[in-house]
Parts: sequence; C-alpha cells; structure tokens
Amino acid sequence: MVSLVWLIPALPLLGFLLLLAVGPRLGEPIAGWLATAMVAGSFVVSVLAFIGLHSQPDHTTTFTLFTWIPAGRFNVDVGFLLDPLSSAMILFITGVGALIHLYSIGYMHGDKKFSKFFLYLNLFVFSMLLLVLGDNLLLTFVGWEGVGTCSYLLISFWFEKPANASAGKKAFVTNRVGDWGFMVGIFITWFTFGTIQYTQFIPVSPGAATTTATIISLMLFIGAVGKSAQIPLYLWLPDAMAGPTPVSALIHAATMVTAGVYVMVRINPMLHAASPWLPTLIAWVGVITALFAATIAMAQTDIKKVLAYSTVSQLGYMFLAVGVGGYWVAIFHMITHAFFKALLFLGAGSVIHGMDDEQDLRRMGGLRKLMPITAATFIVGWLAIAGVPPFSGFWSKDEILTYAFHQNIALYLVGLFTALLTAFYMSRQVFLVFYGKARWNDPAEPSTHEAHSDAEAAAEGAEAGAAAVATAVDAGEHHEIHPHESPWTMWVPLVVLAVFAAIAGFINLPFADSTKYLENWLEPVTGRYGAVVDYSNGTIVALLTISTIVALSGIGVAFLVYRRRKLPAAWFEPPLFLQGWHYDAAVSAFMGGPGRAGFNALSWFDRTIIDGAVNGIGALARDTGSIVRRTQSGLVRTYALAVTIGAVLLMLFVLTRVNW
Amino acid sequence: MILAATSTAVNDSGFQPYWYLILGALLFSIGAVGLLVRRNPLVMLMCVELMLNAVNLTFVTFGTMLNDIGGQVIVFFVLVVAAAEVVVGLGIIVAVMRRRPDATADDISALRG
Amino acid sequence: MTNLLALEEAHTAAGFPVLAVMVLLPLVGAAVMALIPRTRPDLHRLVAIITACSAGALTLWVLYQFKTNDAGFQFVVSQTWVSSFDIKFYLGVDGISLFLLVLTGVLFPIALFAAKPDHDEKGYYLWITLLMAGCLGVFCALDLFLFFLFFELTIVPLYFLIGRWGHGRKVYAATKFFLFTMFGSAFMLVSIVTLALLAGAGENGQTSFDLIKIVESGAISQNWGRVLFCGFAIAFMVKTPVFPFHTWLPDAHTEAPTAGSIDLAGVLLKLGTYGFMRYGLYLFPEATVWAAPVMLTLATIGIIYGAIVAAMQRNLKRLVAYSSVSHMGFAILGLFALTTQGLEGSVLVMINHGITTGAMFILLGFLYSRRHTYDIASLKGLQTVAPVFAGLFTIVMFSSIGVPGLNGFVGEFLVLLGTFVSHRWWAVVAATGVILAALYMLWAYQRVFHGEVDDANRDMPDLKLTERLVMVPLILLIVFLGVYPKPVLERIQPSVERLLVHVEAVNRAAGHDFHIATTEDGEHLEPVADEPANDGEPKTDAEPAADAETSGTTQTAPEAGQ
Amino acid sequence: MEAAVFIVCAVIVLAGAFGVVLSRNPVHSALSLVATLFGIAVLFLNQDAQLLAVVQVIVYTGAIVVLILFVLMLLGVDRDDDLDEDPIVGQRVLAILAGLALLGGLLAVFIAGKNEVATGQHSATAAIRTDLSNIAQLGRQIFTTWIFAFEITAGLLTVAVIGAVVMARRPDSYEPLPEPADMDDDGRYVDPADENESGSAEVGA
Repeated sequence: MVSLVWLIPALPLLGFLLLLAVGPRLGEPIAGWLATAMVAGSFVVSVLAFIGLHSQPDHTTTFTLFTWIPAGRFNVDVGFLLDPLSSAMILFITGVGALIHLYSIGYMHGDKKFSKFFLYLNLFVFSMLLLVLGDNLLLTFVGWEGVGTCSYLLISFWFEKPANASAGKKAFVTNRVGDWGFMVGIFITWFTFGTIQYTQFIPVSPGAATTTATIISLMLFIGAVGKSAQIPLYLWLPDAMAGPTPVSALIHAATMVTAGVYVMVRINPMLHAASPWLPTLIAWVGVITALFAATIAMAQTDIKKVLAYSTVSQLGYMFLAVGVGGYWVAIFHMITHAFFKALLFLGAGSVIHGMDDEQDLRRMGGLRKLMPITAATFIVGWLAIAGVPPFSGFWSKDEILTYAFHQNIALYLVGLFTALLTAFYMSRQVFLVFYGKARWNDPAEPSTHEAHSDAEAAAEGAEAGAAAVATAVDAGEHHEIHPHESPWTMWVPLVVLAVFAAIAGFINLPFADSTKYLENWLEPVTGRYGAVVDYSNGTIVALLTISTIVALSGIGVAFLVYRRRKLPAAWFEPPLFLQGWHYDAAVSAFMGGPGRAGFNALSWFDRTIIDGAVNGIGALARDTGSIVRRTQSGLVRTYALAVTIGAVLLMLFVLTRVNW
Repeated sequence: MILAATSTAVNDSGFQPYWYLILGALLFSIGAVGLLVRRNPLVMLMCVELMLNAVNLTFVTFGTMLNDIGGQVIVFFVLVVAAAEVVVGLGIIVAVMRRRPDATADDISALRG
Repeated sequence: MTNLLALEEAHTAAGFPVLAVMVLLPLVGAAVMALIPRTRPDLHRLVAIITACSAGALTLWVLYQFKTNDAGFQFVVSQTWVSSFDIKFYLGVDGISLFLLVLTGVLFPIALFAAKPDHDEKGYYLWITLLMAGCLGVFCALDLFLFFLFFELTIVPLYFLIGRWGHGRKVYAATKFFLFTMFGSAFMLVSIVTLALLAGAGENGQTSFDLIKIVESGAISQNWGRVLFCGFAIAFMVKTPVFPFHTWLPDAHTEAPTAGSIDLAGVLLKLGTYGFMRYGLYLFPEATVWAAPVMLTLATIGIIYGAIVAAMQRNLKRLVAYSSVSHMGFAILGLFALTTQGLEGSVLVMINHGITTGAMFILLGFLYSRRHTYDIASLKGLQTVAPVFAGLFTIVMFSSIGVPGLNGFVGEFLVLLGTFVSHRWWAVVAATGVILAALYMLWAYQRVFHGEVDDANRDMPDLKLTERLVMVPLILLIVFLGVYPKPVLERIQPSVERLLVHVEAVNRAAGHDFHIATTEDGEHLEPVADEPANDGEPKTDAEPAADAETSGTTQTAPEAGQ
Repeated sequence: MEAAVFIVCAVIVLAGAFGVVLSRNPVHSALSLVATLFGIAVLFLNQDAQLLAVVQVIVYTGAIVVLILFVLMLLGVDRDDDLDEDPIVGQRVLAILAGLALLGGLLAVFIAGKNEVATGQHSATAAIRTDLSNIAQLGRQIFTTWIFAFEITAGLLTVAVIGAVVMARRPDSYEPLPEPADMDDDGRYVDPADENESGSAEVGA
C-alpha cells in the first residue's frame, strides 16, 4: 500500500491534465465533480498509505520515480519521502482539499470559468502534495513554487478587477523574496553535505558546523517567512483574500501558508545544530507576528480580512512553536488550524454567497436565523479558534503556550495576550455577523476597501482610477439583499469540518503519554531534537485553566462591546489597527515612490548614459566626417593647386638630395 | 664626356643645350600657373597644352644630350596622347557648355564632399 | 588532449557527411531562390520552408545518432580548403553544440511558419535561409577561419531583415546592430589571425586555423593568451550581449520583424555564449580563469540591471529584449563559474532561453498582427477576449520567470548552484534576479492581460488553429525540458567535463593552483562526529551514501568524459 | 647661329605662353598658343628633330588649335572672362607662388646640373645616327621597339574619338547640372526614405 504513494500527487495531476484537455467541454458541474473525485481519491490513497506506514521500519519509506537533474555530483531524483510528518500532512491536505473542492462546486456555480477554477485547484493540490512528499529540498522547492504559482493564478482568478490582479502579483513577488532565501539555502546545503536529500543530510546535519547550520536554517527560514506570511513579508496574505473564498480557505488558510512551518519542522535537526539565537529569533518573529496580526484583525470590517489576519496570527503561533522546540506542536496546531480556519473561511464564503457578495461585517447581522447551518458550523469554528475547551484549537494552542512557558516566560505572556485578542476579535465577528439586527439594507457606510485599494493605487499608479471604480461598484450593489442558506454541496463540507474542528484536539491530549497520539506518531521526525516538556499534570491543568479563562474573558469583553453595547466599540477598533499600523501603506508608498524612482533612474541611465555613449561614438564619427568632407571642395583648380604644391615639395625633396 | 657627346649633336658654337631645358621650365611653369589661375575650361586646356609642349621640348633636348632617338619617339607618343586628350576634353567642355554656356571650371563641382 | 584527438579520428570515419550537407543545404536553397523570379512569393516561401525543415530534420537526425557518453567531436567532416594556411572545411559536433544545433533546426522552421513578410518575399526568405546557414555553420565549425566566416555570415542577413522588413526606426536599429557586431568582430578577426600566425611560429610551426591544432601547438603564451582572449571576448560580449554592450539588442529586437526577433533571440544571442565556451575556454583556459571575476561581475550586473530596466519598459518587445539581457547574464555567469553544474546550466539556459524567448516573440508577433502595437499602455484585459492566447502566454511567461517544472528553472538553478560552489557571493546576488524576473513579467502581464477589456481591444480575435499548432512544439519542449532534462544533461555533461579537465590541466601547467570547484571545497563544513552514540547509526548509513553521491562522477577524472 | 635661332624662338614661345595665360579673350589665347607651338616646332628643327617639327605644326596648330577654335565658335563663348579677382580665395596668390617655386626648383636642378643634368648612359641601341634620316630612325624605332605602344595609341585614339562623339552628342533634354544633394544643418545628407523619423540619421545611416 505504501508503494501507492506516487498515486497521491498523480491523481490531482491527472485531474489537472484531464481538465486541461476537456475541461471546458465537460463544463459545470461535471468538471467540478471530476476534480473533487481526484482529490478524494488521493485522500483515500493517503489513508491507505498512512495505514501501511505503520508496518514500515521507523515509519519511514522513500519511493523514487526517476532521475530529474543529473549534473555532475548534483543529482536530484523525483522521489517521495513518506514519513510520519508527511503522512500527517497529506492526510489533512487531501482531506480538507477534497471538502473544499466539493464546496467550490456550489460556490463557483454559474461562473463562466468554472472548469478553469478546478483546473487550478487540482494543480494546486498536486503542487502542495509534491511540496510535502518530495524527498529532497529541490522537489519541495518545486512544490513550493508550484503552490505559489497556483495561488497567483487563483488570487487573480477574477482578473477583471485590478485589485485582484495586483493582489495576485503582490503575492507571487513577495513569495519570490522568500524563495530567494530558500534557493540559497539549497545551495549551501548541497555545498555542505553534497546532497539535498532529506534522508541523507538531515541525519548528519546536527554534526554540521554551527555557522553553516545557522546560515542554512536562516535562509530556509527567510523562505518560510515569505511563504507563511510572517513579519515582514505577511503583506500579501490579506490582499490574497481577493481570490474566491474556497481559495482563501484551501491555500491561504489550510495548506499553502503552512508550508513554511512544514519546512522548518522538516529541518529541525538543522535548527538544533544552529546557534541558539536563531530559534529564539524564529520564536519572537512568530509571536510578534501573532500579536501584530491579532491587533489588526480586531478592527477589520471585511469578513475575510478578519480571517486573513487571524490566519497570519495563527501561523505566528506555529512559528512560535517551532522556535521553542515544540516541532510536533506546530504540526498539531497546523492540523487543527487547517480544520477550523478552513471551516471559518468556508462559513464566511457561505455568508458572502448568501449575502450576494457583501463582505462588510457592518452590513450583516442576525444571519443566525436565515443561515442556521452556516451559523452553527461557524460558531463551532469560532469556539475552536478562540480556544474554548474542548474544541480543537484549545488543545493545540495551549500546547504551544506550554512550550513557550517552558522556554521563556515573556514569549508565554505575549502568546497569552494574543490568545485574548484572538478570542475577542473572533467573537466580535460572530456577534456582528450572526447576532444583532439585520443591517444589510442600511445606507452604505464608508467601506474599508478604499484604504487598501488606495494603498495598491500608490503601488500601482496605473490602477488608482480602476481601484476607485471597483470600490464604486462595491458601493453600488447595495440593492435589496435576501440572505439564504447555501446548497448542500456547500454546507456538507461545513458540517464535516465542524465535526473535525470540534474533536481534532483529541488526537493529542496532554495528560498521559498514551493520549499523546500525535506526539508519539511524529516522534521519529521531531522526537530527538525537540524540546522536552515534562510538567506534572498539575502544572498542565493550571496552564489549561489560565488559557481557558483568558479565552472566555476575551469572549466576554466582546460580548459586552458588541451585544450589550456596554463599551464603545471605537475603543477596540482604532483606525491604526484598521490601517494595519500603516505598514502596508508604507511599503506600498516606498515601492511606488523611491523604489519606482530608482527603477526609473536606472532605465534613464540605460537610455541616456549607456546608449547615449554608443550613439555618441556614432555621432562623433559622423561629425568628424562632415568636417573633413569640406576639404573636398569639388573645385578642379583647388585640386590642381594641391597637386602642384605636392610636386613642388617633391622636387624640393629631390633637391635636398643633390650634391651641389 | 657628356660635353663631348653633346658637341657631336650641337655645332661647335659654345651654345649649351640646357638653355632648352630652362626654356621648357619657364614654359611649364607658365602653363601651370595659367592652369591654376584661369577659369575658362578652354583656356585651361590650352595651358595644359603649354605644359605638354614644355615637356616635349625637354624630352627632345635630353634625347639630343644623350644622343638617343628615344627622346623623340616618346614625344611622338605624347603628341598622340595630347591629341586624344584634347578631343575628349573638348567633348566634355562641349557637353557642359551646352547646358551652361557661361560655365567655368569652378561651376562644375558636383563631386564636392 | 590526446584522447580528444583520438576521438576526432574515430569519428572522421563516419560515412555520410551529415554536417556538411546540413550547413550547405540552406545555401543551396538560397541559390535556388535567387533563381526564382520575385513575382512568385509562394514559391519562395515553399522553398524556404522545405530547406529549413530538411535542415532541421538533419539536426534531429544528428541528435538521434549522437553517441551519448562521448565527450569528443562527432560526425567530423574535414576537407582542406586553403592548404597554404591550413584552412579547412572542418565541422564537428559535441555535447555543447549539439542542442544549439537542434535549437537552430527547430526554431527556424517555426519562425518561417509563424510569420509572413508583408513585402519583398524573395529577399526576405533568401536572407532567412542564409541566416540559418550561418547559424548552423557557427555551431559546428571547428576551424577558426570557417567559424569567423559563418559568424559574420549571420550579421548581414539580419541587418537586411531588420532594415527592410522591420518597423519603426528600423534603419537606425539595423545600422546600430551591424556596426556594434562588426565592432566586436574586428577584434576577433585580429585575434584569430594572430592565433594562426602564433601556431605557425610554434616549433612544429605551420600556420593553421585548425582549432585543435592551435591548442595542440601550445604556442599561446600566457600574455598572448590574455590579449587574444580579450579580442574574442569583446566580440562575444557584444553578441551575447553582456552588460555594457547590450544597447543594440533592445533596438534590434523592437524594430525587427517577428521572424527576425525569433531567430535573433533564439539563436543568434547564443553565438556569443557558445563562442565563449568553445573558443574562450578551450583556447585560453588560463585567460578565462584570469578574466572570470570580471565576467562574473558583469554577468551579475547584467542579470539584475536587465531585469530592472525591463520592468520600466513601455514596449513589450523592449521588455523581452531586456529580459534576454538578464537571462543571457545567467548563461555567462554559469560559464565563468567553471564548474560542471555551471557549464551544464549555462548550456541549458541557452537552450531554454532560445525556446522560451522564441515562443514569446512568436506570441508577440501574433499580438502585433492583431493590434499593430507593442505598446503596453494601449493593451488591456486581453485575457477576456483571447483566453487561449493568454494561456499560452502565461505558460511561456512562467517558463521565463523560472517556475520549477518548466524549462527555465532547471538551467538557472544549475547555473546558480554551480556558481555558488566556486563564487558564492556572485550566486547569492544573482539569485535576486529571480525576484525581479517575477516582478517585471507579472507586472507587464497584469497590465496587458488583466483588468477590464477596453474598446480598443474588445474585438481582438483569439489565436487561429494554425497559430496554435505553431506554438504546440515549443510548449511541449518547455514542459518536457522542465520535467525531464536528463536526456539533455547527460549528453552535455561529457563534453563539459572534458572541457573543464582541459581548463584545469592547462592552468595547472601554467603553474596556477587552480582546480575546478566542487563540493569538496565545502569540506570544512562536512559533519564532524560530535553526536551522542545513538546518533552514530544514521550517520554511518548516511555518510557513505553522501560519499557515493559525491564520488559518483568526479568532475576532474578524465574517464568521466568517456 | 643656333643660339640666335634659339633666342628668337624662345622669345616667341614665351610671349605666346604669356598670351595664352593673360589674354582675357579665349580666342586670343588660342592664337597666342599657335605662336608658342610654332616656336616649339622651330626649336625641334633646331635640334634635328625634323619629323617632330612637322608633326607639331600639323597636329597641334593644324588640328588641335583649330579644333579649339571650332569649339569656341560653336559654343560662341568668345567673350572676355574677367581676370580681375579669383572667386577662390587665395587661389591666385598661391598659384603664382607655386608656379615660381616650381620654376625655381626646375632651374635649380638645371643650374646645379649644368651639362651633367642629363644623367644616364649614352644610348647604345638607339643612338642618333647621322647616316640615316631622322624619319627613318623614328620609323624603325616606332615599328620595332615601340610597336605595341604604337598599336595601343591607335586604340586610344579610337576610344577618344568615340568618347568625344558620345559626350558631345546633343542630348534629348537639357537638364541642369545636378546640384549637390541638400544637406541638413549637421551637414548630413537627408535621406528622403527616412525623412519621416529622425532616428535613421543618428548613426549616419
């Protein structure tokens, strides 16, 4: 069964090719069903492989297809590495992926590029599986870039809106910045170990010189920062919400953005060998990103933007986990996050779908009655992310905090505060969307689109007008809205995900080793170099209680603010947060201002100096000619005079030779 | 020894043949100056003839001094070539003058760079 | 060197002189066309296509017959031409030139199919056929005189193609191109003659233009080598083009007709890099190593500079032209990295750039035939009206950006990897070019294809079936070379390694402690056994594996070639 | 005796020469040329070159000068040309200086050389013989040693005649002499093909 591993990526690829060939002819909804079937199939295979893996020694097996790049000593195979880590990931990638495909059938209903959407989606799943299953850094990089490409294609799927187009571009370019680090990391790895195959350099990496290990880890971390939207490269993720909601759920919540965490966990022995400041750096980057994004999420008014920033924040938690040595915990949170964040996004998508593409929180409310299933599932997701026991988010987040506490109390406190904020802003969203009175037919309020589209306009001078038009369109479509529950293809995935979001935490209960199923499963990968936390159950329970209290208090505050209206909401949504601390605007301003000016200066240099020099030489030759030309007067007598003078000179020369 | 040779060609009066050469030199210089100074193509042609004659005279003189008939032979050829040159030259002049009756050598400068 | 000669002899015996036929065929075709009256454009097109296709078929036949694990020159044709100077009609193919030859053979027919001239068909097809002859000749000439002949033969046809069938400031562009390349060629000619005379001055002295003989004669002293290398280098730098000498390219590309751009970008730019590899490295190994830092720096500058300037272009063709500057920078970089990976990557970059940029220009040609403009500002939202066109463009664009899985990536990655081994900082800096590539390409794509389609572009028709068919082979190549470059690499490798062995040997002989950089240089970074005992188990099974990996193909071992 | 003849002829020759150069009217020039040519002819006789003397009279005075006069009359350009100032600045001064220099140089050569001015050996093969007439000697030389040159001169004359006829042929239409192509201020020829865009000129295309 393990030998079927190549089928796992092969099936989505097959789907991709089929859709490429006959997609438009299949049309809706068959194309969607085909794509879904493929991913579902690879999910089944993943399960089989997962089961089969238990019988493998060390729970690890590799499977080589063919030699990809043979160049001297550099020899890269297309091969798959199936070990506890990758198996755990492919399970939720294909599982959640299949559900989101199913969901998309309903969500994309009526879109004229229906089949193309699933084409991209399948390609994405293929790339993601390649990323996770690849048995060497380069193959992972292929998937890494592949998911980036698909994300670009999907974000700008509705490319008619300039905002979407530039969001896609922004995502790709920002990712590229990280990819640079990843590539350099690959170079150094090969230079150091003579191989980039995990099974060969990972085991020996702890022996590498400290500086080397540090540089490699740092470079790969830069890549991870780009891909997983950490400070300072998180900018692209909120904009990526321009894509269709299923895309946001699959790519920008569940799978792709977690790739960075995956790589960091994959190379955890290298981190162990690196000098200690690096893990600390990772941890702080993670926790600060978490806090930072949480604050921004508090003030967002776009239902998807809130979720986007919360994703950034949750990813920050994962990096925190990596930084403090809780590698398996990072994976744990990744899995639970995949479930509840996908759930939340799909729920949001269902809301948007029901509200005729209205995304402004302030124009919703009271949807609980109109969209019961969506509301119920969304609430489950909310409780999960808010960290309310016994929902999944509670367990994973608490594990992270425990490890942080074990490592460094400051990290713990910041993380805890972030948990408070998380509970707050998620509750805010839930209250605004599903409770209170219906506000969707109120007169339009200033929507937050302008802020961002203006930022983009600064970046893309060409698009200012167009962006304005786009917002105008948004403002224009506030005709009568009749919210309605979504079709079954959309709510079935919600329900399934809700179940998992509720119970996923139980795959690892911190009380007894026997209940730490995930930790034990990942032990071969993360066990040796991960930090060891051996608190007594008392301590654990204490910590659990603390975080429970924090979560509930966050919800409580939100309840006071947004249900009881006891406290003015303005306290909690300062414009500074709404503007994302002006970071995005600043970067855009820089890119649009000095950056662009520099580029222009260089092209001016090329036109004027370099090309000018070339033309200058040409002109020099020409002008010299036009001066010398004048000597050819065309007057016979002048020529004759010249001849005569020449003759005279000749004769004088002869005379000098005469001996008188 | 040359004196002896020339004395055979020249009568025994003390007349030295290089006077011919001096005359040729004068004639040649006059012709040259004329060629450079005059603008009427016909006159220029005549000046050329002057120079040619100067050369002819010199040739003959040298032939006499060296007691060589070749000097006269070459003059014979020079005459022929001169005739041809004049014919062609006049042809050109006629062609030009037809278009511009008052054309001088300076007007024909289409080849200026 | 000796085994090299042995290989020559071995293959001289090959019966059918396929290379000679291949090179002369286009000349014959041109002669035939010269006889056809200009009133029969259809006939001219027919003859041109037949000629190009049959020559292309021959290149494919060469590819098919090529002995994979053979470092030497194959299909060698050697015919004395001017015996007094030992000038020979001397052709041969090795792994380095093989695929450039095939590239030429593939691109020219496609270029013919892709674009039609709007006037003077006779001259147009005549020049293109001559151009093909020149390119084929350059790639398999082993005689310096012959090489120079073909090298120059490529300039004239392109001059006329640009000057007569181009648009805009075509005369300006053509003249610039001509003067620029001639300027470089002058230096090369001097160097070539000097070389021949030096070879004559050698103790076994007979003036010779024979590439092999000149190297054999060992008549090139260190100083001479450096001087002459500069002569060649200027010509090749102009042709490639390397950073300060690049400004002819944007003009030539922009004003050239579609076929001209395709051939110029696809094939002619490779003459420079190929020249560096065949003549720079092979004739002047010592000078090459001496000049490497400068060239690497220029290449790196070119990569980033080209990308940045490309981002600011308002004309699609100019943009692609500057992207060519950037990509060819990668080729030069890998070339002067002097490592197996670098050189293989460099050859691969040449091939990939040929395919990708060729495809790009074909698409732009289709665009021009519809909208009669390359101006980015006047194009908008084309993806809505021409989805197929947009899709193909997207694939080509991703290949150009270097997305893994498509051909562009493999070459650039190998180049950077190989460069990192020998000159790490250059590689690190050059890698940033990858970011910029994404920037300018995607930005242009967004401006042209995304957004709401405006009235000017609303009624632009999508690609016709014939146009799609023209693109098919290129797209297939783009994907195939990205997914499975092994067949290419394993044919390139022996020749590249032989070349490196030669470079190293000569430098050693010159008394430099030069050696081809390998992962061995990373030895000080190799793991040391400082791990607890339980860790010994994975180490022991990992390190032999690593060694097997590293000692699998020892770059400097001569038998690696054979 | 010889000296006397020489002096007389020299005076005639020089006078004629000056007449050619200085007389404003080309007809006068032609007539002075005749004087010069006669003088030369006499000087030929003076040196026992009878044939040349005769040919000189026949060909030059009889043919060439008459031809020139024909042309003068044919074109009716026998008006005076002004010698007051030369349109080419400095031409006249330079010309006279050059002429004087030329003269001085030549005279210097002769004065320096005296009788030895004619360097070289006395002729062994083609010596001037007293037992043969001048015509006979020239004839032998021309038709033996110089026969090829003689034949070629025949060809030359034929070509010259044809050329003259062709050139002097009355053309169908009188188009004015081609003016030099008009140039822009940079002294660049403006190529009508590329007048529309300025680029073509930048590399001097």
